[in-house]
Amino acid sequence: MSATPIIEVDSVSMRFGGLVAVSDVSLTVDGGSITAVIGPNGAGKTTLFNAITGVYDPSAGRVLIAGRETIVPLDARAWRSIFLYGIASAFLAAVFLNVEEIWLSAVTENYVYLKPFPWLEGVGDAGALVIAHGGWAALVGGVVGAAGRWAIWSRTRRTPEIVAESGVARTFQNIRLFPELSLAENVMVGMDRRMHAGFFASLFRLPNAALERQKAREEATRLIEFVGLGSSVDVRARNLPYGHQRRLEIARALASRPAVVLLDEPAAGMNPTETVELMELIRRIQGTGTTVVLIEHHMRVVMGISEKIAVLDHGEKIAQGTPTQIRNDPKCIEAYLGKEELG
Amino acid sequence: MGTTSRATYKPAGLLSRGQCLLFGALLLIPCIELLFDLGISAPTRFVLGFAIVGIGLNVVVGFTGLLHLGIAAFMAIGAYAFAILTCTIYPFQLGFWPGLFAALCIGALAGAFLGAPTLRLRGDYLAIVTLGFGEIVQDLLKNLEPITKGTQGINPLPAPWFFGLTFASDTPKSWYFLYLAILILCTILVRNLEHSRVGRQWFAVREDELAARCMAIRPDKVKLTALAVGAGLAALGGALLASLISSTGEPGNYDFQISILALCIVIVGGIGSMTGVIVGALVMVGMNSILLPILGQKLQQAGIGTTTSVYLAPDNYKYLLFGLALVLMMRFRPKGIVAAREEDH
Amino acid sequence: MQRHSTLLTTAITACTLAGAACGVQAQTSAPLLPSSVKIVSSLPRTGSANAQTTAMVNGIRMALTEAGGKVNGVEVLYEDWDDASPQRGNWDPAIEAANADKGIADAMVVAYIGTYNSGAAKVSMPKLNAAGLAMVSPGNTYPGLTKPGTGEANEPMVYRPSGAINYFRVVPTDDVQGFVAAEFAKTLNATKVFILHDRELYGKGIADVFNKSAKALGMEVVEFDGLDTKAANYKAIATKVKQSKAEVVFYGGTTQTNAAQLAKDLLAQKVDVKLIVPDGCFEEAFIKAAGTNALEGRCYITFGGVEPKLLGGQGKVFYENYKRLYGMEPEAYATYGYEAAKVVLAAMERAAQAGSLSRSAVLKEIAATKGFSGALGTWSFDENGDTTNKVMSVNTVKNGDFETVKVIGN
Amino acid sequence: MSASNSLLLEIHELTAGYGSIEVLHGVSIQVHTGEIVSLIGGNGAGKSTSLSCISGIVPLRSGAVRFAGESLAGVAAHAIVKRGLVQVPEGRKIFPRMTVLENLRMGAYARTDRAAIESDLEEVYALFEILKGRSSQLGGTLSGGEQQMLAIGRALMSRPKLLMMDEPSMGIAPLLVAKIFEAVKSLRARGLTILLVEQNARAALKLADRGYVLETGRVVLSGTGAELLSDPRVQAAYLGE
Amino acid sequence: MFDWFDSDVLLQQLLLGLSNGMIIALIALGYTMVYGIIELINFAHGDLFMLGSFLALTLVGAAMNCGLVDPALMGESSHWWLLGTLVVVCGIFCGGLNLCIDHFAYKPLRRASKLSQLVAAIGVSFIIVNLGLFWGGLPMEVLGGGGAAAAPKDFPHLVSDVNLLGEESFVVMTWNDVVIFVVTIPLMIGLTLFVKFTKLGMAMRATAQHATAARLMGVDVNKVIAATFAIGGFLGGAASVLYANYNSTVSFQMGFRAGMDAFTAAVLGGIGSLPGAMLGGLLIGLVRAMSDQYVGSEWTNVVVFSLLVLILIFRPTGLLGLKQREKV
Repeated sequence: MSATPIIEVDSVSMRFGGLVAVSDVSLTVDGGSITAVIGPNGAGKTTLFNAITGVYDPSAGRVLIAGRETIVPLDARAWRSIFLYGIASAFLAAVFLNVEEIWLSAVTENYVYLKPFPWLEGVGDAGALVIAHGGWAALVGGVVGAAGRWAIWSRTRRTPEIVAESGVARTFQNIRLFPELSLAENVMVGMDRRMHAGFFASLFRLPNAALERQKAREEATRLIEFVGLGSSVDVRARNLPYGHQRRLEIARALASRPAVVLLDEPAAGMNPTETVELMELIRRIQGTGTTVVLIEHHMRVVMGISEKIAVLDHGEKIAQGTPTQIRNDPKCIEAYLGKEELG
Repeated sequence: MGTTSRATYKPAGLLSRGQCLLFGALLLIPCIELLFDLGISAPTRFVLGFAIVGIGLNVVVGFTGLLHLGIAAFMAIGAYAFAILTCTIYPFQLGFWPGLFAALCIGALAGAFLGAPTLRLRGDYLAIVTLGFGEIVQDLLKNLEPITKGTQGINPLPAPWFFGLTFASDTPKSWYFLYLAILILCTILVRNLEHSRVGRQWFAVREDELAARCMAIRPDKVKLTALAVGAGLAALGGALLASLISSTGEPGNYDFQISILALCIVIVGGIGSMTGVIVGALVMVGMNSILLPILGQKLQQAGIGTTTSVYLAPDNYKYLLFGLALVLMMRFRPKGIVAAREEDH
Repeated sequence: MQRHSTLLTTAITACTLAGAACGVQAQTSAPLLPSSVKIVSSLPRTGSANAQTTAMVNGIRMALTEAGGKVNGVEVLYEDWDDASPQRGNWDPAIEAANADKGIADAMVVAYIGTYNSGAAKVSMPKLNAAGLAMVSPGNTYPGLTKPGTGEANEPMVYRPSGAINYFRVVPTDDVQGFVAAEFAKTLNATKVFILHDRELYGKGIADVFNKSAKALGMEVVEFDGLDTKAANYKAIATKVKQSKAEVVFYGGTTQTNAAQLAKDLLAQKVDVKLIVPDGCFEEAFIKAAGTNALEGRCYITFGGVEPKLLGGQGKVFYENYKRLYGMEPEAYATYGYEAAKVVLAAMERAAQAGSLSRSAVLKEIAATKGFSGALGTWSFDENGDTTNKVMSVNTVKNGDFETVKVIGN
Repeated sequence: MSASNSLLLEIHELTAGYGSIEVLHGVSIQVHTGEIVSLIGGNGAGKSTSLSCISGIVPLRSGAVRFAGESLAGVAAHAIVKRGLVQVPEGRKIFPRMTVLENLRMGAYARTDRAAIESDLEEVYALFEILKGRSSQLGGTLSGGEQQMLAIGRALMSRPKLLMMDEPSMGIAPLLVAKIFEAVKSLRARGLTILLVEQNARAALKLADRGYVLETGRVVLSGTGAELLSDPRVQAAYLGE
Repeated sequence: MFDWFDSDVLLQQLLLGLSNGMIIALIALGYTMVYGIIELINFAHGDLFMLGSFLALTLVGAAMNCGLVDPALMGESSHWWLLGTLVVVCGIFCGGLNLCIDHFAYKPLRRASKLSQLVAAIGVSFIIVNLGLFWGGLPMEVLGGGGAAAAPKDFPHLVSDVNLLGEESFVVMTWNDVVIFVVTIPLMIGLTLFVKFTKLGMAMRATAQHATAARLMGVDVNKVIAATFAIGGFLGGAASVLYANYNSTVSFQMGFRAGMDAFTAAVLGGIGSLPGAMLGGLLIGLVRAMSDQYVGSEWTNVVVFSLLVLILIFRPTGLLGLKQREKV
C-alpha cells in the first residue's frame, strides 16, 4: 500500500454568513487507505466533504487531489478561450447588428427574381460591408463576449464535475439518487466518466454505442451485485428501502472507478446486520485499490475498519491518528461524552 | 421487472408498445377515411406537426427538467429558415428536403446559441429568459424586413416530394402519411437518445443536478444538447407546418400563445412520455382544429349561435373551455394523460 | 422488440404506398342542379377581431335572408367558420388552412367568403385556386394578392397555381387608400409627417404606401417606426412626435392594434398634431375606444367607400334594413360582408339560371360580374379580381359619430 | 425520578415515515409533567422524525399521540403549538433574514396577550444575555451557538407546556453547549417539561430524569438517566468500547 | 432631426418611465409575493388585473348612470372620491378573486409538481380572459353596446388633465401622473411596513424563509398563503385602476402584456424580493421610455429582454435576489 497522499486538505475554512462551519482544517489521506472523519453532529464533517468535492468553494485554503489543485487556472488555455469567445461574439455582433444592410447589399441588390445568383459578388459585398460597418459592433460584442466568458470562468473555477473528473466520487448524507431511474441506470450514470458514446452514435444507435451500453449494463449489474442488491436492477431507485438506497449510492460512486470514494454516513439508518455487511463491503472496496474516506457515527464501523481517524469538533480538527490513539485521546472523549467525564 | 440474469435483458425496442399502438391508430385514420369521409385527416396533419414540436419540447422540459416558455421562437426560426432557403424570391432555392434539413440544423444551432447564456440560471429565471427569447425572435422577424419580408410572410413554400411523387394541396392523405412517417422517425431517434448515454445524462441532470455533477457530468453540456435537440425538432415542426400551409404566416403567428400551447401539449399529454406528448398534441391541437370547428358547425346547423349576442356564440366559449380543461386536468390527472415511464418495460 | 421494428417497417412502407395511392383523388361531378348548395365564410371569430367579423357575418346573413335562402329554387346554406383559435386569439394559419381544405373537400361548397386578414388569404388562396373554388374577400386590402408589381416579385402568380383567377375582393386596396391619405395630409398643409405602423401586414403595407406617396408629394417624413401593439400606452412616442414638430401623424393600424390608444396619448401629451388612420379604424369601436375628445377635429379616417348611413340607392335600403334587423347602426364592415355575399348570390343566381351550380360555373359568373349594382354603388371586378369601385372617403368624428369630410373618386 | 405527577405526553406505538420509507416502526414514549426526558440514539435512528411527528409536521401512519389527555392525530401543526407543545427544531431553523427580535416575536405568534409577551421577552433576554445586545442583528449573521439560543428563546416565547429540543448541542462550541444545558436546567427548575433529543448522550442523560435509546426506529432501551448512563450498551454505542 | 440631449425630452421621458414603471412595479409585487411564498409563477395575475380594470369601468359607468358624476365633466374636473373608492373596491375585488383562485385552482395542487401548478395557472389565465371578453360584452349604457365585446374600451378621465407645469411647457405632467405616485408610493410603503411590522406580515416573511419553522411557531401556513394571494391581488386591483386612469383604455387582452412586464420586472429585481420588484418595475418603465425615444419603439421589446438576459448572465438571481446555495 503506497503512502503517497491522494487528498491533501490544506488549512481549509468555510464560512456561511456568521457561521464558521469549518475553520482551518488540514487533513491528509493516504492512497489506498481507509480514513474516517468523525465528530459530533454539526462538527463540519459534511461541509469538509463538500469543500473537497467542489460543491462549495472553500472560503480559505485549498484542496489537492493527487498532488494537483483541482481548479481551472487562469492559464494560457483559459485566456485562449476568453479570447476566442471575444472574437466569436465580435464577429457575430458585427454580422447581426448590421444584418439588414448586409442582406440588402449582398442579396437584395444582386438577386434578380428567378435569375441565377452571383455568389461571388454576394459574398464579397457582405464581407465588404462587415468590414466597413462592423467596427463598433465588433468591439462591443467582443468585450461582452470576453467578459461573459470570464464571468463564467470565475464562477466555475472549481466545480463538482471538475473534481469528479479527477477521480473523486462520493455519496451523500441525505441520499441523492436519481429516484425515477432504475438501479442499473443510476449506476450507469456513475459510469458516465468512462463512457465515450457521442451524440450521433447515440442518436443512430451505432454499433459502438450499443456495444458500450451493453457492456455498461453488464458492469452495472455486476456492481449492483457487488454491493449486495443483485435481484433488482430494473426497479426504480425510489422504490428501494432506505438501507438499499445507501448501497446503491455506493455502487453508483464506485461505477466511475474513482481513485477515492467519499462516503458520507454510509451506515446511517442501517440495522446491525446491515452494518456488518457494510463494513465487509468497505473492505472489499479497499481491496479493489480504491481509497475510502468516510464520515461515520457508528463507532463499531469506524473503529473496526479505518486505518486513520480524524476528529472534527465545532469546525476544527481536534485530533488525528489510529483508532487506538483516538480512543485514548482525552480531547476526543471530551468531544463525545462531555467534559464531566474527564474528571 | 426484477430480472437479474443478463441473458433476459434486451435493449429497448425502436418504439414502445404504446407508441406502436398509437401510430397504428394514426395510420388507420386515413384508411378509414377511404371508406367514410370524416374530413379529419387533413386537419390531423397539423397535429402531427405539433407532435414533433411537442417531442422537441419534451426533451427540454420533460427529460431535462428545464422550463422553456419560448419554443415558438424556434418554430419561427425553422419556418423562416426553411422559407428563406427554399422560396424563389430568395437566391438559395434549396428544395424541400435540403431545406428541411437545413431548418433543423439552423434551429438546433440557434437553440444552442441562445441557450448558452442561460445555462447557469435556475428554473424560473430560465423560464423568463426563454420567454424573452420568444418575444425577441418575433420582433426580429418583424423588424428585419428586407430579410424576412416583415409581416407579409414568405410564400409559396415547396411541398414535399417523395420518389418522384409531388404533393398537392388536394391530396391531404399523402401529406398525412409523409408527416406521420417523419413523426415516427423523430420518435425513434429521440427514443434512441432517451435510452442512451445522452438520455441518461438528461435524466440525471433533471433528477438531481448536484449528484449528476458529482458523477462528472457537465450540466451545461447536457443542457445545451437538450436545448439544441428541442430547438432543432421545434424548427423541424415549424418548417413542416409552414410547408403544409405553403407560407410562414406572420411572425405574430409564433407568439407566446403557441409556446404555451406546446407546453400544454407536453404537460397535458404526460410530461416525460413521448407517447403522452403525441396524445397531448392530438387532444390540444385536435380540440382546436378538429373538434371545435366540427362542434361549431353542428351547433350552427342546429341554429344555435346565429345571434349577435356575445354570450350565445359558441366561439366565445373557447377560451373558457380550454382554460377549464387545463385546470381540471391538472387537478385530477396532474401527471398527464399518459404518465411518464408507464410505457417502458 | 424485433416485433416493433417489423411493425415499423410495415408502417413506413404503408405510409409511402398510401401516399402514392392518394396522389390521385376522385373527381366529384355534381349533378346539374343540386337540391342545396353551401357558401361558407372563414373569418376570425375568436378574439380581438370579433367585433368587425360579427358585423361582416351579420351582413352576409342579411344578404342571404333577403334572397330568401334560395337561388333559383336551390336552397343555399351558409356556414360561419372561425379561422382563429383560442390559443392565438387571432387568425391562426393552421386553422385557415384547415378551413380551406375543409371547404375544398365539401362538394356542396360553391363559394368561400373570406378572409379578414390578408395574411390568412395568402394561406388559403393557392389551395382554393387549385381547387377552382371562388373566393370573395370582404376585408383583404394587401395589394400584392391581386396586383402584379405591388408586392413581392412572385406575387400574385403564386396565389394562382392553376393560372386562372378565383380570388375577388369588394374592398379597395391599400395602394389606393395610402395614396389618398397622403394627398389628404397635403391638403392639411403638412410639411412634416410622422409615420407609425403596427408591424402587421395591413398596417405596415399601408404605411409604406403613405411613406412613398408623402415623399412624392414633397412632404418630409421625420420618422418611420413600428409600434408595439400590446404596449400599455404610447406617451413616449407622443413625446417624440412633439419633439419632431410634425403636423401630421399617420398610423397604419387598426382598432385592434391600438390606434385609439395612440390618438389618446397624442392628446394626453398635448401634441398639436392631426392623426390620419386607415379604414381599419373605421368602426364604431374606434370611437368607443378612443373617446370623442381624442378624435374630434384631430383625427381623420380614410375609408374605401362611404359610411353606411351616407350610402345611396341600394346602400340606403341596406342601411335601413340592417338597422331594422339587428337593432343597431351597421358598421362599415357589415357593408363589405353584405356586398360580398350579394355578389356571390347574384352570380349563383345567374349560374343556376344557366343550368349549373357547379363550382366552375359559379366562379365563371363571379368573374363575369360587371356593372353590379350593390350597396357600395355600381361596380365590376377588373381583370385582377379587384373591385372597380374606387370611391374613397375621408372622415372625421363629430359628436361621437363619423362625419364624412371628403369623398374622392366616383 | 422527581416530579412525575401526571402524564403530559404519551406516544403509543407510533409509526411514520417519508414516501415509501418507514422510519419509525412503533415508538412508545411517555413524558410526565415537570420532568426532562432524553431521547438518544445514532443518526437515522428516528429521533428527529419522532419529534416532527409529534409536532404534526410529518403525518403519523399509525399509533397514537396524546398531549394533556387529548389526541393529536390529525391536528394541524400550528394548532398543536397553540396547545403548548413546542419544538426547537434540529439545525435551529431560525429565520435568517429576520432580526433577533423579530425571530423572538415570531415565537409568540400564537399568543395574543401583549403585555405578557413583553415581559417574556425580557425573561428570554435575561436567560440568554448575549441575544439582548444583538436584538437588531439579522438571524443569519449569528454564530451557531447564538442561533441555538435564539431558537430556544423563540420557542420559549410561545409559553410552552412542553418543550421539545432537537439536538441543541449540534455544531456548537463546548463553552456554548455548557451554557445551553445550563439554561435547560434552569428552565426545568421553573417547572417546564422538556423532551430532549441529543447525540451528546452523556450530557443529555446527566440532565434527564429519564431516557429512551432509539435504534433504527425502535426504542431499544429505557430507564432513568443514571441507569442508562451506567449501561455498558450505551457506552458501546458511543465510543465503541 | 432629433436632438439627443434635449433636456425637456429627457425629463418628459423620465417622468413617463417612472409613471409606467410604478404601475408595473405594483403588479410585479403580486407576482413576487406569491412566488416568494410558494414558488409559483401566478400566470393569471396579469389577467386578474385586467378584470379589476373592467370592474372599475363598470363602476364608473354605473356612477354616471346614477348621476353621481357628470360625463361631460370627465377630464375637466377631478373626481378624487371616485378614484379613491375605485382603488379600494377594485383592490378588494381582485384580492378576493385571487383568494378564490388560490383556493380552487392552486391549493389542491400544493403538493403536485411545479409544472402542474404552472399549467393550472395558465388555465386560470385563459378562463379569466374569457370572463373579460364576456364582461366587455355587458351592454353598459354609457360605454358601449354588447356587439363590440372584444374591442378596447375607453376609460373616462377621473382626474383633470390640465398640465400642472403650465400649458406652455413642453413637459406634460398632469394629475394623472401625480395620482400614480400618490397612490403607489403609500401602497409600497404600506406594504413594506405591513410586512415588516404586523403579525401577518412577519408570518409571511417567516413562511417564505422557512415554512416548516413557521409552522412550528404556530403559523397556519395555508392562511398565510391565502393572505398573500389576497394582498397581491389587492395591489393588482389598485394598479388596475391606476392603469385604466392613466392610459384611459381597458381591453380584455391587456393582461398579457401587463403581466409579462411585471413578471420580467419581478425576475429582474430578483424574484421573491419586494424591493427587487419595485426596482425592476421602475427600471423596465424607464428602459421602455428611453428605448422608445432613442432606439425606436419597434426595438423596445428586444432592448428590454436583451437587458434582462445580460443582467442575468452577470447576476443569475436578479439585481436584489439572494444568492441561492444548495443544501447538501
